[in-house]
Amino acid sequence: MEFLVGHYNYWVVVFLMMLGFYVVISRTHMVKVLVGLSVFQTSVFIFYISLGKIRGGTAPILIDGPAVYSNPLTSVLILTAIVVSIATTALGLALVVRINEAYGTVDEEEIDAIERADEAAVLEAR
Amino acid sequence: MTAHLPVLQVVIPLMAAAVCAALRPARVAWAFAVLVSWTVFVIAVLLLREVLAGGTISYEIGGWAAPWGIEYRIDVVNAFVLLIVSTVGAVVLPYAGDSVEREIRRDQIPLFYTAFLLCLTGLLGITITGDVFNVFVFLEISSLSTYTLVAMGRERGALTAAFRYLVMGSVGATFIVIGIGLLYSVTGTLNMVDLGLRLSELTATRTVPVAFAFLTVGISLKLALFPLHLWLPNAYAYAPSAATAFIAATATKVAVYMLLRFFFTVFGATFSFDTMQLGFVLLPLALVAIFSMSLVAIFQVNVKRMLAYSSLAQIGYITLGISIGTVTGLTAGILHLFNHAMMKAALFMALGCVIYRVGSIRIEAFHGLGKRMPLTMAAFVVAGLSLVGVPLTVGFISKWYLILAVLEQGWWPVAALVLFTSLMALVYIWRVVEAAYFHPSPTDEVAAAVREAPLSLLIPTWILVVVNVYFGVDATLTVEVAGRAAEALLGVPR
Amino acid sequence: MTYNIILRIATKVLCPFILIFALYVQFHGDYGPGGGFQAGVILAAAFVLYALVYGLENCRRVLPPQVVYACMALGVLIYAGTGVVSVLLGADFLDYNVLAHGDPIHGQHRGIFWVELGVITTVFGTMVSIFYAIAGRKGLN
Amino acid sequence: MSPVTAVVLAIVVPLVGAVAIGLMGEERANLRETATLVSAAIVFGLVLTLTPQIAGGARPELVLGEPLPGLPIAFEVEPLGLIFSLVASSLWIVTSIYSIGYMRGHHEENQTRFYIFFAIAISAVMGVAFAGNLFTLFVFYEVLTLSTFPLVTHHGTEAAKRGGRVYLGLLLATSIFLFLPAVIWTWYVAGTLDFVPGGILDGVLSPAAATILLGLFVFGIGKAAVMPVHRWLPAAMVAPTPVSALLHAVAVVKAGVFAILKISVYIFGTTFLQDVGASQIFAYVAGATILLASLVAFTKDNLKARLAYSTIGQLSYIVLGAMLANSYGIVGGAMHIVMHAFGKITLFFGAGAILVAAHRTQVSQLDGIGRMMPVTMAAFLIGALSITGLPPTGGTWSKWYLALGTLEAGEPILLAVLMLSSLLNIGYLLVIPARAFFAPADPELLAHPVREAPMPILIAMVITASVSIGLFFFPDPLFDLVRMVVES
Repeated sequence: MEFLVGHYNYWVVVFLMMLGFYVVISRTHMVKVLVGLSVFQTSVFIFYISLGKIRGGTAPILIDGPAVYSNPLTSVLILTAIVVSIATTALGLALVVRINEAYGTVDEEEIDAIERADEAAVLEAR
Repeated sequence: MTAHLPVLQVVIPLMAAAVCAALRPARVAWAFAVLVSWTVFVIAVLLLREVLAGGTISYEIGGWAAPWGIEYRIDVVNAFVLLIVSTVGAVVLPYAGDSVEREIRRDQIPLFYTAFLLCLTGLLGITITGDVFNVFVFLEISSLSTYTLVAMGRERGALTAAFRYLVMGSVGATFIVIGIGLLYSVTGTLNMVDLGLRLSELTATRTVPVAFAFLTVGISLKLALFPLHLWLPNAYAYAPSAATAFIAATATKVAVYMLLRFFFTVFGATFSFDTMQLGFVLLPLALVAIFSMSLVAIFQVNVKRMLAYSSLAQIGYITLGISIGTVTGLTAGILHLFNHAMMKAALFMALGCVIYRVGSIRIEAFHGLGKRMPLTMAAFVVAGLSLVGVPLTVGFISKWYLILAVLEQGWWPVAALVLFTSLMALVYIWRVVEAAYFHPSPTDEVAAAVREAPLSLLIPTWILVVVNVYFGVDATLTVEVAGRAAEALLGVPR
Repeated sequence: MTYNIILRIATKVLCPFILIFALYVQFHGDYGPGGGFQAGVILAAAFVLYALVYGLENCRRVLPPQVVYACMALGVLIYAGTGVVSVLLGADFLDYNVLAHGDPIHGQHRGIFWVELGVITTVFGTMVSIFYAIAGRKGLN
Repeated sequence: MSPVTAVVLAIVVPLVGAVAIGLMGEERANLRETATLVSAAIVFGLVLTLTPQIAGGARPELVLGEPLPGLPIAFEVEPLGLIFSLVASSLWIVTSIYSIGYMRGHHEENQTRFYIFFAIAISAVMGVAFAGNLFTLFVFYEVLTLSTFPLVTHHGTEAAKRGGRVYLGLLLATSIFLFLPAVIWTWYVAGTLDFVPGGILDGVLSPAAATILLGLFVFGIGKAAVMPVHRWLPAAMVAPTPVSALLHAVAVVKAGVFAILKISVYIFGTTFLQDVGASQIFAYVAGATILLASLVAFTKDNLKARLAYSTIGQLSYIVLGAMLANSYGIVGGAMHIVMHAFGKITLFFGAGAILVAAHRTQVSQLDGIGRMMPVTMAAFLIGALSITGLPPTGGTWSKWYLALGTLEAGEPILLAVLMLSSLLNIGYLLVIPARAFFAPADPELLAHPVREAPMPILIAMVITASVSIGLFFFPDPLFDLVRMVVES
């Protein structure tokens, strides 16, 4: 029980991570894949931040007298990672928009079908 | 100023990328990017010289001392990789000028160079930094710009290829972050050397093997190691020629470098190879990659995709060298890092010439090109022979060391497989050669108009071909550097 | 939303405050929670809100895309430029101590100020340009 | 001129010649042919200047560069290499003369390309001949394979493509798959690849390992065409006749057997081979190849194909000599390189002459043709005699020593093989000129009489045929050189 409750932050992280990862690999709709990817990445952010958090610790700002600080570094790192994640999601969405314009669909299986038809047409033409 | 070379190596292309976005017309942006790539190349050469003469260089960003601040740390290993990346950049960018104009919409061209320079920044950054989180940041810079480059390809397939690459790449990068986080949680440091010291004292913790596993899988995804390679063939096939030449020659190489860094500097060879038995994981994967990807390459009709599969096989050779875990094995791996970068860049650039004139890279498009584009096809043949591993080319040097390393272990069947797959490389290269030299040209007007590619494309291609031959005839430098790099990684005193 | 008067007025009232808040977050970043990332996003939010209510065209007139793109590049240049200046002054890259002559603490302040300025510029530019790029496509409006 | 300079020039001059040929191009065909002949003459002259020095015991050495640390591209001239280079360079002149007649008479396309790659191939042959270590030999061996590929596929037809594929595939496959590992293995156990009299492997290899390694070499050197890696040779018959002459008499196949001789003498060392008995099994393989190739040659009606199988058999004579690993065997093998070169090139020249003048390719079409082409068929007869090993031709001597070699090794079976094979040679080779002169003429031939081949072709044939006869009467200089190999 101690194991389960004491590491509850890990359970949250693992649950979100698996959830996101499952969506990434199981969905064919591209937007859903991106959603899954975001959840997957977010789980890592929580993981990092919970690493640095000390129960009862304050923000690491200089005050008089001794104090318990949470580790600020993990938050700083994750700030960077969040920016990266936003950039990835944005780029992904931009690609999805253009894919929609090019193929008329954002479903990977349908796109594969279109590609196969194209290839067959090329072979036919020869 | 020489003291600041390490940071300039990264900052110059970074700032240049920002400037490049604002430059119009496209030609100006191109000229600027070329200038930058040459500067970067010169810096890499100076750094390598300095490292060879004076040993490891350490540079502290912001004046914060090493374990706390971000440190740029350059030893023989990454100086060599820096040289590989910047050489390819310096050769491909001049080539890009004409090639890109043919393949990318005019108003997007400055953006192309911006993405290109950002990619260069990211790859150089991954290589130069001594801080594991910094590795992730630069990794994402290079990956995001690579996705953009791939998406700029002419066909709509480029978009799906880029999207899939993005998803796979992000998953890989996230795995790497998880691994780094776990390492940080047990050691409280992000500096590679510091991590290496502290991890060597930690033995009985479950976190370290988990971190090792996450990092291995994450990097293998970026490396396109079988069976995590599915994103690569389409990404290479659909990207614009100049981008393919650059990415194929550098991106996976830098991923290999990351693998080396984490296995040997951070975790240490003892942990990686004795505790985690890495060799037994990598070796079968590498062998399967070498064989199956060579086999798949033989049956491709799209020559660019064929070379992409061949790249996957070549990555197998590199990981094979690493998985042996001896000095000779690592030397072979690192040597092939350089050699494969040179031959693949040359091959993809030759393909770019064909796209420029013919517009297609399906195997039928090569019919009769031996006569119409003699110099391009000659470049393709020489670089292709290098890929096969014919003597007097760099490919032979790689094969020689790889087989030597395998024989040292007494693994006869592996040596046989390596040799057999060289023959498979011969088969797929020869399909193109036969199409070019023995099939008559099509007689329609389009084909009749095909001429030799312009000099602006041919000269950079041939520079790489000459490099292929030069370092095949006199490999003293590359072998020496690769050998020293291997010794440095394994901590063998010299 | 052209005729929704409450939203229009509310936006008109809110936008200046959002802008001010962004600047507060930016400049208070030296002393308390805050900084360029957050400020940049808040700044961008003001324009996104404006565009949502008053239409993309009006927003583009206020904030032309070229300016947005320039911001993205400019911010990177400011950031890296700060580092280059410290190199030129003889210290390591991004070593702020030398930025104010002989006064390291003051130098740190200056360094952080410029770096954060670079960050807000880029983040703002990026956010708005993502919005422009995706919102401005044909067939989506 | 210092001998070292001569060595370098012998390799470089053909390359320079290739460039010059390329510059002349199709438009200035006469100048182009002059360039070929001049560079051929220069190379032969250079090799000739080396001859007295080598015979006097000098061994000029030269290091060109170090592709891999400890593995230089190095040259060292010794008698065996000198013999090979003499044969190759002298026959390059003759083949060039012949090619001019053949290519023009046959109105071939892409003649410039032909002469360029011909010159490059000769340069590679010189590299093989003068190689100072196994690595250098391997490198030039591969260059030779690649540079002759465009010659084999010269016609560019579907058949040429197929032949070329087999040619390149088999030669590269064996060299990469067997030869290269053998080289690396040698380097791994011996720590050197230098050619040292007495060998470098003594004491570092067990008998079983030595046998395997020797096997890798014998079959890895595909150019020696030991069965079952002989298939490339008939496949390469699609090439124009001068190429066949070059490939089957001089450059390619001789590079193969030369490499095997060199390896057995300077890498393994004959003493080591005899002590561990590693080579005996391959002597039998060579013997089997001799017999089988002769039998297959019987079944071939196509003249060039018959000659190809004859070549396979004759090459195995040389391999057999090397594998006997005693002084008679080595002497016989080395001499047979020369004898077979002149004999076989005469035969191929003859085949080409018949093709150019009479447009005939099958043996069965040649009845009575000797009366219309007397010079050609006379030369053919001399070539056939030399290959069979009958006086008054040079082939007599090499077969004589080979037979002595089998006796010394105590291998009566192999002696029987040699004798039987000579009988078979008479059956499939000598029968051709015999029928050409004495059989009643083909009715079609009477209806459309043919004339002698063009003059350059005849000149070339007469030269090579007379050398074959000359070698019977004056074998001493050659014998002295060969003896140095054995005694060193």
